[in-house]
Parts: sequence; structure tokens; C-alpha cells
Amino acid sequence: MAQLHSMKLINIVANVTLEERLVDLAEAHATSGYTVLEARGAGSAGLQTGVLEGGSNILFMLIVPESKLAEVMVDVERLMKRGHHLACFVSDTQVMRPEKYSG
Amino acid sequence: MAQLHSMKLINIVANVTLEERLVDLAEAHATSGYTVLEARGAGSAGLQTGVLEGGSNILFMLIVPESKLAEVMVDVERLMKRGHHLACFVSDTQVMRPEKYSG
Amino acid sequence: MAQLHSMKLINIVANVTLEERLVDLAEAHATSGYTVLEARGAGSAGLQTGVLEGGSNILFMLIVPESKLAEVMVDVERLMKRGHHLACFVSDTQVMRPEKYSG
Amino acid sequence: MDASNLLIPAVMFFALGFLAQGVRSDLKFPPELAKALSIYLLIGIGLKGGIELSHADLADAVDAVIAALALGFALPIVAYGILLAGRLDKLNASAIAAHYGSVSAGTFLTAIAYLSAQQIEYESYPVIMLAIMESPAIIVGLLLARYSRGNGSTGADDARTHHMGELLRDAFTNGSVILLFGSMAIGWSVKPDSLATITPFFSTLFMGALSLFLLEMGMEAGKRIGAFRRVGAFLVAFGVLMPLIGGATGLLVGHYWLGFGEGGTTLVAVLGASASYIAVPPAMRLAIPEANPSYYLTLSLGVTFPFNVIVGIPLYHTFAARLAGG
Amino acid sequence: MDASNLLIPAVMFFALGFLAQGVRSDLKFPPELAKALSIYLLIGIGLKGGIELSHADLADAVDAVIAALALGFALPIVAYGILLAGRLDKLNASAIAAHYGSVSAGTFLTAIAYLSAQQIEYESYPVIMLAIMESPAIIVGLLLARYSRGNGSTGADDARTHHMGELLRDAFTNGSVILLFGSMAIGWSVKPDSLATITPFFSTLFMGALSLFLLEMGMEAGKRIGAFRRVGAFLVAFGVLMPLIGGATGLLVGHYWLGFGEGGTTLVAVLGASASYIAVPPAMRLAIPEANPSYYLTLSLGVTFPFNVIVGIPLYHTFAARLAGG
Amino acid sequence: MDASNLLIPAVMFFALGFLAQGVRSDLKFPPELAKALSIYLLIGIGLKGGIELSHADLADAVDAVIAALALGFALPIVAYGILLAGRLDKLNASAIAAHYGSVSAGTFLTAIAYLSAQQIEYESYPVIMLAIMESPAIIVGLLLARYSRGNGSTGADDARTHHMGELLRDAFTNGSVILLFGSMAIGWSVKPDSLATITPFFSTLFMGALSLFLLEMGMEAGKRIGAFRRVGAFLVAFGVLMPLIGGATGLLVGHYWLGFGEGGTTLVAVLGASASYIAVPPAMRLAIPEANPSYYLTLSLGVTFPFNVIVGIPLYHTFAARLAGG
Ligand SMILES: Nc1ncnc2c1ncn2[C@@H]1O[C@H](COP(=O)(O)O)[C@@H](O)[C@H]1O
Ligand SMILES: Nc1ncnc2c1ncn2[C@@H]1O[C@H](COP(=O)(O)O)[C@@H](O)[C@H]1O
Ligand SMILES: Nc1ncnc2c1ncn2[C@@H]1O[C@H](COP(=O)(O)O)[C@@H](O)[C@H]1O
Ligand code: NA
Ligand code: NA
Ligand code: NA
Repeated sequence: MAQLHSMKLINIVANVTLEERLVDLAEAHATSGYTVLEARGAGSAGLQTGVLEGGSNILFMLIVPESKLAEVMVDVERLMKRGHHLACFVSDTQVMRPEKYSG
Repeated sequence: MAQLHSMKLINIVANVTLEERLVDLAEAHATSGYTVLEARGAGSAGLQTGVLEGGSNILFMLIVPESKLAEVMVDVERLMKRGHHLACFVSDTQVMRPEKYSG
Repeated sequence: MAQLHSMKLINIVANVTLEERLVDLAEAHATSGYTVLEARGAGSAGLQTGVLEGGSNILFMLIVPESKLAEVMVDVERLMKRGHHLACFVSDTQVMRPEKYSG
Repeated sequence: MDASNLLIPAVMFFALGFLAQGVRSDLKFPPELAKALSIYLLIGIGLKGGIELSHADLADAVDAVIAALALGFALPIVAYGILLAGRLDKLNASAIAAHYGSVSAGTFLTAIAYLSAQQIEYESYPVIMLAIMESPAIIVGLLLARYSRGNGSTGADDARTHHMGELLRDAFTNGSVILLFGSMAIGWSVKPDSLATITPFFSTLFMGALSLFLLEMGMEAGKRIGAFRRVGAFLVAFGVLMPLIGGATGLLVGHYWLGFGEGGTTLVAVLGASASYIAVPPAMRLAIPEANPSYYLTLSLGVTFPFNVIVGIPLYHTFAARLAGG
Repeated sequence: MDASNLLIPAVMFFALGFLAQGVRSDLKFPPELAKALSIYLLIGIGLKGGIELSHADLADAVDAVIAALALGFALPIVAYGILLAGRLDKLNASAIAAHYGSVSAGTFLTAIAYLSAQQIEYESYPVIMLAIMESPAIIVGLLLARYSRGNGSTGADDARTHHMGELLRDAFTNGSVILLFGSMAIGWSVKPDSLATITPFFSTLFMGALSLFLLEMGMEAGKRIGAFRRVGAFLVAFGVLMPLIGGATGLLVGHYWLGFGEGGTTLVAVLGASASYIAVPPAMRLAIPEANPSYYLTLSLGVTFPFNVIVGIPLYHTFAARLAGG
Repeated sequence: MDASNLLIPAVMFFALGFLAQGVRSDLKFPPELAKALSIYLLIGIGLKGGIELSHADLADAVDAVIAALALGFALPIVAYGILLAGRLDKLNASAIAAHYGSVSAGTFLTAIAYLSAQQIEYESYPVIMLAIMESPAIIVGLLLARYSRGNGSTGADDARTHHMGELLRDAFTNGSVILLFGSMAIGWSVKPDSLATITPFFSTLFMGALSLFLLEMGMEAGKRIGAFRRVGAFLVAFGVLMPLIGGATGLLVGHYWLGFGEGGTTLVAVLGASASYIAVPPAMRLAIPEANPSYYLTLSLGVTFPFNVIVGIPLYHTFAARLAGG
């Protein structure tokens, strides 16, 4: 197989109303794209059953080259500082075509 | 950006009827919360098309500090021992605010 | 807890029409199963709102032993070579019962 | 028995879905749609049952309830015996047995559409029996499983499902049971003119919504055929044999015990013959996790459901007509 | 006030959902279904309002609109004051206040079903007021939050929600507001015979769809009870007290200001008493992210909504009848 | 041509969705809802077509089918030529061409609503033509792509889509094709009184469901405008030019070949003018993966669909009226 190259996978679980902001964030950092999954759950903001918009989560996934991680996280931190309730976790991952993600 | 701290991400793919038990499990271990995504798939329990409750999966995600991993996994193992059909996989991940997850 | 064993988690984000092919791929390599989640997003193939089939993504997850990774990735690469628009990223993960995934 | 009787929307949409799967069409249904439709259909049945109940003869109703309980308790035991005779392990046998003691609302409603298309009258009690029959089967399944496990030790730390109290609780708080009895209570207690405000939604649309549901169920059934080899010839045969036993039992109960006519007897036969694929599988997931869902789902959804819709219903009706005629 | 008046489908399905949750039933609703139903219901209300508007007396309509704006601006300020008096932090107080200035379409429609079941006439203007009242409450909430934050510095880099222009934009492009006003415009402008083609869908089915929606909302309300301890006794008490204040205000506005009869006054009271759980929570998520959603969702959905449906509506109606009668 | 003719629910709900997107409203639709509605609408059309077919003149029906095939095969080739002339690469040209040879049920139904609102009669055959026209366009698209690829080598290991047999199979097992022909067969074969049981669901509600669907499609169309710069001026222009060519061709075919009146000719024009955004995109995803979906989705959904709904339908109707009048 083609060799694999290291990337960072940024995961953000937040209320669905934040989706537009997260998409803006992805575009601001010129990522190759983004992925969104509908989710429910619970946390400091309480129960998110996914039934009403005010109580529905998304899992927002962003693959970025390690070089971009810091700048993206600064923006995520800004959202948290502003008070938005979200869980953000970053994992190592590997891809076949690094150029695709290094816009 | 703020420094990142290591955590464990526990993923469990199981039938949706197990959700209530997994939530109880998360609360029993006082995690900061949990995330649930609807899923379909196939495995030893056969095809899970997601159409009927008896054949619908969820992906249950739990972020815990490494110190909590062992105790949580013991409970997950208990579910498997009881015969529940599930796939559980654990990954390393990093978060900005470790205190949030170390309830 | 039971000891954990290393596995590879292959993630593929692609249009829902590719699901059948990815399932065939999983079966061709005799994995213990597969998991599919509905997703939306954006990338080189444009905006995927999830509203119309032609613009709906899935996140296809495959847990395989490291020994199987290469052969599976060769098939994934073939799909990409054929022109299919997809994002594939591989992560390390750990499971309790390795025999389950080493079909 | 005239094949053209099968040319009703419910049956044909089921066949269409089955066929779409057969030709490997890329036709996809939103999974939520089937769930929404099954909730809608259960409420619709419940309301209908409640209205019937409000002007039902109490003695007859009680008689029907007792007959339903009898079927619900007896059939799983018969099924269990056959499955053990076929060398199936006890836990899978218990789980499968529970499905056959319970009923399939989709099959029942198809039978009603089938009778209506031929202007055949039917008693109202079978609708009530349908609601009754979910729970006993689940309970018997759990009892069989406990007995199969020998001492409850393995279940020790799963008190919620294994103590008798919880066992009953789970059987009666089952989602489908709540919907059926809840809407039955609503249909029974609400004044007719007030009920009339929701009739267009829950009654006028009913048969159309059923057709859409059966289209999706046809696809679901089609998807299970791939698992036939996996479950094996014996179980597939059981999936055809058991409805015949249940149907025959239902015919006798409907005609001789309850004294129903052609229509009502057919419906009781369908209650006996059909296997649950909505209410019971989730219950078994929790109560008998050791059992393999691909066994009971393949049987109830992939074998028995299509068999009843295409072959069973007309067959049971033919015999019901004979009994009534005789 | 006769309890049997509560035996209407809307209320009973809500109770059924609440009960199902109470007995920890495994009944599950597809989340998308509630979202689809709320869109459907908002369009249905909008169309109805638009049709009413097309043959409404303009002067009266303007009067109703002004009254709606007055309620929408005044009630959140009252709520804010009470919450601060209860030592709640300012940002949470602002967010909760906005919910009580706005309205709950589900509660409003239940009230309509309640009146219709007793053949009580009601004026058409409250439907228009419902559409009006979403926005002012949101605006007041944002203004209270800005004031609470002192200088807008923290919001500096979130221009989109914190500058006055954007603030108004968000309040008027809110999804529910767009649906209500958009379908109101359609109902107002489309020729009757052309509207008739969509009437079976948006009008004939309406009460049935509402029942299904309330069944799911009953479950949602039930799920929030677990959070009562977390939000504390004071806030739970506020969730019962505030609707009484809003309801009383609505009674006075409806009877003395707008001169409505028994039915119309009841509906204005319900507008005042109900708290939003569809339109406002997402708005607050963005505008006052610092506030804790579990507070405002638990209050509007878990406390005030059930209180209004079971106790409030009959209560407000009793007083409205007295006022009209006197 | 009177603009007030556009004041029909279908068009106005589409406009509302488009506008909501334009003002960046946070209005959200459950994705599953659009999928469920499109399934519902396709079945509804199919049933209607089948019923029409059952009392259609066979010779005329065959004639209409042949005309539909002719349009389905000819238009993609025209489109392909124009796109190559515009220097678009062959594979994207093939994929886009297939969309324009096929049809948009949403546009077709809007046209029917448009005609009905003006009490204009129309022939029943266009409904049948609609079902026919999905497949040929897909086939031509695949053939163009194979030819573009030169020797099939690249496809060597993708036998499933590249061998002629599979190619035809995919074109005919396409989900939309199965739904249309399947329900057409049901509408054609089921006895009227039996069909009547599902009429309230599939026919009475039809126009209302269509409005809801178009509201969501309006939002989808609005979301695509952002991609205009990406696809470029030439393709956007093509998205307006091609429906005019297809519409003109349809006018000639409808009037001179099929001898339809004002209504029928308008519908044939719409079949020619509209581009698929439900059936064809998934087919192209598999058959021409190299093509960029953002091109064909932006064109069919973001350019041609709104153009036809707002400008095209009244325009084609004006000319159809002239032809019929002359
Ligand atoms: N420990 C956790 N594990 C998994 N998901 C979590 C965890 N904590 C929070 N979340 C998710 O993140 C969302 C927002 O978290 P919070 O800001 O704590 O409300 C919650 O609704 C959960 O879905
Ligand atoms: N190798 C695998 N990769 C990804 N998901 C899997 C795998 N094996 C099982 N699963 C998921 O886990 C669920 C339960 O697995 P099982 O217990 O094998 O039935 C399945 O329905 C799949 O969704
Ligand atoms: N950088 C990224 N991060 C997360 N998801 C991505 C990224 N790039 C692409 N995707 C996802 O992969 C899908 C296919 O990618 P593409 O082939 O670029 O169209 C997109 O629709 C996105 O959902
Ligand atoms: Na049975
Ligand atoms: Na209020
Ligand atoms: Na066309």
C-alpha cells in the first residue's frame, strides 16, 4: 500500500447551533473540508437528547496537518472562552494522500 | 494554543437497547458526560440495518482520564461476559482542559 | 481489566452510494464486521448536506488487525484511483478481545 | 382461495420492497421513517381497539383476553420444545420462542386489509388480543431463559432484568406495549367528537401509511435472506412450520373457543401464526443477551413474515371460511 | 372547571409520553420525527394565521400586534428581576427571561384544542400574536445579556451576535420566526381555491399531528425531571410562578386591552404564561453561550410546559370565563 | 403570462426556503424528512401514472413512451456537445449531460400545480413519460463516459458498472426507477375500491407534502449558490441555456409529435427542460466517480431547478398556449 502520513484529527462535540461557526472556522483555516455527524449525549450543559434543536449535539471532525493544529486550536479555545459548551479532543491519525489535507 | 493533555477515548458499538445501561455506567464512574451516535453495521450478531430497534446500533463515546480507564473497562467486560454483543475499542486522545474530564 | 491489544481503525468518509462497495470490501477481507454512521460535510466533491442521496456522506469504520491493514488499504486506494471522492484516515486503537477481530 | 385477493396495496408494496432488494436496487429508506411509521401504526391500532372496547361486551372481551393470554403463554413453550428437539441451544431457543408467542402488527394489519378488500366482516376483539399478546410471550421467554441458565448466578449483577419483579416490569413497560395500551386507553376514554379531531390523521391515512411501512419491511425482509445459510436449514424450516402450528391453534381458538366468524377466526389465526420483529427483539437483547439476534431477526423478519403475508393469510382464511361455513 | 375537559387527545398523549418516561419505558422516538412535526406545526399555524389575517380588521390586528410586542418586551424584564432577586447570576437570568417572554406553540395549540373540545369560540388575533412574540423576547434577552456583561469586550470578536444590527438580524432570521411569518404570508396571499390543495395536509391532519408531537414532548418533559435537583428548588418554583404571572398579565391584556371574549382571553393568557423550548434555546445558545442550557431547558420543557398543559390552561380559562361573564 | 399565477403554494414554499437560506436563517430541516418526502412523492406519481395507464389508449401510450425515450437519449447528447464546446473535460460533461436527459419530479409536479391552479387540463401520458425518462439518460451518460475514457481499461476492475449488462442493470434498478415503475404497476393492477383505501394518504395529501418538500429543496438550492464561483460562469450559463433548449424541444415534441394540448405540451416541455437531482446524482457517483459532484449538483439543483420553477414553467406554458391556440 501507499505509505501513510501523520495528521491530526480534531473532534468537537457541541450543540448543533454551533455548526455554522465551526464550518466558518474550517474555511478560515482553509482545511480540505470537514465532516459533521449528529449526536446526543450529556455533559456540563445537561442532557442533549437530540430531539429539540436546543438540545442536539453534533460531532464535528477536522483533519489537519500538524502544522495547522495550533492555529485551529486557538480558535476553538476562543469559542470555549466565550462560554460555549463543547468537548474538544485531538487524536493522531494517518492518511494516504497528505497533500489533500495540506491546503 | 493551550497545552494538550492525554486522555483515553472509549468507543463502544452496541445495540441501541444497551444505551440506558451505558449511560448508567458513565454516571456510575462520574465521567463528565458521554456522547452517543446512531449507527448501523454488521458483526457476530448479524446485520444491523438501523431500521428496527432490535437491529440498530449506537456508537457510545466516553472520554476518561487514564486513571479511570481500568475501572470502566471492568464494567464493559462484565457486559460482554453477560453475552451482550458489542465492539469496544480504546484510543489515545488529547484535550485542552483535563480538569473537565477528571470529575 | 483484561489486557488491551493493538488494532487499526480505518475510517472512510465517502458518499452513501459507496456503502455497498465498502461492505463488499469488508467482507472480501473477512473482517469481523463494520460500522456505518450517517454524515454530512464538505470537501473537494463540494458540499454534502445529507439531504439528497447524491449529497450524503457516511463514515465507514473498520477495525482490523495490523496484519490486515496493508491489504485493505490497497483496495481503498483502488477506489480512490478510480476517482471516488473520499477521505480515508487510519488510527491506532486497542481492543480487549483481539481474536474477535482477527477473523 | 383466489390469488387475485393478494392484489391489495399492502401486499403489493411489501412485494415491491422485497423485489427491490432481490434485484439489488440501490433504493434506500431513511431508517427513522420505519420507526416513525411503526409508532404511528401502533397508536392507530390502539385507538381503534380502545374505541371497539368502549362498546364491547365485557364478558366476551374478558374471554378474548384470556384466550390471548393462553396463546401467548402456550405457543412459546411449543416453539421452545421444537427448537430443543432440533438441537438448538437453550438460550437461543428461549429467545426465538418468545418471538413466536408474540405477534406481528404488520402481519395482522395486512390480514385486516386482506379481509376488508373482500368485504369480510370481522370481530373487534382480535385487536384487543393483539395488544395483550406482546407481554406474556416476553415473560415466558425470560422464564425459559432463567430456567435454561440454571441458577441465576450469571444474572446476579443484572438484577434489573433477572428478578421476577423487574422481569414483569420490563414486559409491561416495553415501548410497543405502552403505545398500544396507552392509545387504547385514550380511544376508550375520549369523547367521540373529541376523538374525531384526530381521526383524519390516525384512521383515514392508516392504510396508506401501512403500505409505506410494508414497502420498507419488504426490503428489510429481503436483506435477511443473505443470512439463511448462516442460520441453517432447520431454523428456516422452523420459520415456516411454526406459523402453521400457531395458525392452526389460532383457528381452533378463534372458532371453537371464542366462536368468531370467518373474519375474526382468520385474525386469531394470524395472531397465533405471526412472530414479533418490533417489540420482542429489543426485549430479548436485554433479557437474553447471550442469544444471537441474527437468529431471531432472520426467522421472524426474513422467513415467517413473508411466509404469512404471501401464503399464510390466504391459507388461514381458507380454513377459517371452511370452519365458519361448516 | 371540570377535569373531564382535560380528556382531550392532545393532553392525554402528552400525559402518556410523560408517564412512559416515568415508568422508565424503553419507548424511543426518532429524534427527527419531533423536528419534522414542529416544522409542520409551525407552518400550519402560520397558514392559519395568514388566512385569518386576510379577513381581519386592520385596526384590531395592529392593536393585537402592539399588545404582543408589549408582552414580549415586558415579561422577560419581570422574569429577569425575579431571577436576580433569587440570586441567579445575570447571564443565566437573561437567558431564562428570554424564554418566558417568548411562547410555546405546543402549549398554545393544546389550549386551542381545549377550547374547541368545549365549543368555545376564540378570536383569530392570538395566532398572529404568537408569531410576533418570538422575536422581542430574544432581543430583550440579548440586551439584558449585553448589559449584564458590562462592556461588550468579551463579545468583541463575536461581532455577528453582539452588534445591534446582527442582534436584530438573528432575532428575525430565527428558523421558527421565518417559518411562522413565511407561511403566514403564504396563507395571506394565496387564493383560497389554490390554498385548498394543501389544506388536507396542513389543516385536516393538524390535531392528529399535534397529538403525536405532544406524545414526544411528554417524553422530553419527563426526561428533564432528573435535572430538578441540579437546577434547584428556587428555579423550579420560578417555573411555576412565572407562568402564573404571565398568565395573569395575559388575562388582563386580553380582556381589558384587547376586549377579547372567553376564548381569546384564554389564548392571550397562554401566550403570556408559556415559555419557548423550540425557538429560543438555539438563539440563547449563540447569544448567551455562558448561560447553562440545562437551566432554561429544564424550566421551560420540564416544569412550565407540563404545568401549563395540565393545570394552567384550565385555570386561565376559568378566570377568562369569569372576566367575560362578569 | 401573469405573475400572479406564481402565487401557488408549491412555488411560494420553494421561494420561502430559498429566501430563508438567502438571509442565512438558522432554519434547519431533518435530512431524513426530504428523503422520506421524495419517496412518498415518487410513489404518489407512480400510482397516478398507473391509474392513468389503466384507462389509457395503448397506441397513444406507446407513442408517448417512444417520444420519452427519444428525448432521454437525444438531450444528453446535445448537452454533452455544448459542454465540450465549452472546454469542459469529457467525464464531467458526460455526468452533467445525464442529469439533463433525465427529469426533476419536483419541477414536473410544480408544473402540474401551476396548471391546476389555472384549471388547465393536461394529458395523462406525461406522467408515464416521466417514469420512462430516468433510465435512458443514465445509460447515455455511462456510454459517453466509457467513450470518453477510451478503452475501458481503467474500469477493468469495476466490472459491476462498466460492462454493458451491469450498465443496464444499474439504470433499471435505480431506486427512483423501481419506485416509479413499481407503484405504477400497483396503480395499474389493483382494483379501484382497493386502491381507494390508500388514496387519502398518497393522493389527498399530495400537494401539501409537495409544498413541504419544495420548502426544503428551496433551502438546498440556496445552499448551492455559494458554489457558483467554483463551477464558473460558463456552467452557470449552461444551467440556464440547457433548460431552454430542452424546453423548446419538449414543446415541439409535445405539440407536433404527440399532438398534446396546452397543458400536456407544457408538461412535456418541463420534462425536457428539467434536470434530475434525486435519481441521477447517485448513479453518476458510481458510474463516473471521476466527475465532480459539486458541478452536477450545483447545476441541476442550484441553477436549473430554481430557473424552471420561477421562470421556466410560466415561459414554457406561454409558448404551449400559443402553439395550442395557433
Ligand atoms: N467525558 C465525555 N465523554 C464523551 N463525551 C462527552 C464527555 N463530556 C462531554 N461530552 C460531550 O460533549 C458535549 C458538550 O459537553 P459539555 O460542554 O460538558 O456540556 C456533551 O453534550 C457530550 O455529548
Ligand atoms: N471489525 C469491525 N469493525 C468495525 N465495526 C465492527 C467490527 N466488528 C463489529 N463491529 C460493530 O460492532 C457491532 C457489534 O458487533 P458484534 O458483537 O460482532 O455483533 C456490529 O454491529 C458492528 O457495527
Ligand atoms: N480535512 C477534512 N476533515 C474532515 N473531513 C474531511 C476533510 N476533507 C474531506 N473530508 C470529508 O470527506 C468527504 C469527501 O472528501 P472529498 O473527497 O474531499 O470530497 C467530505 O465530504 C468530507 O465530509
Ligand atoms: Na404468534
Ligand atoms: Na410567555
Ligand atoms: Na430533462
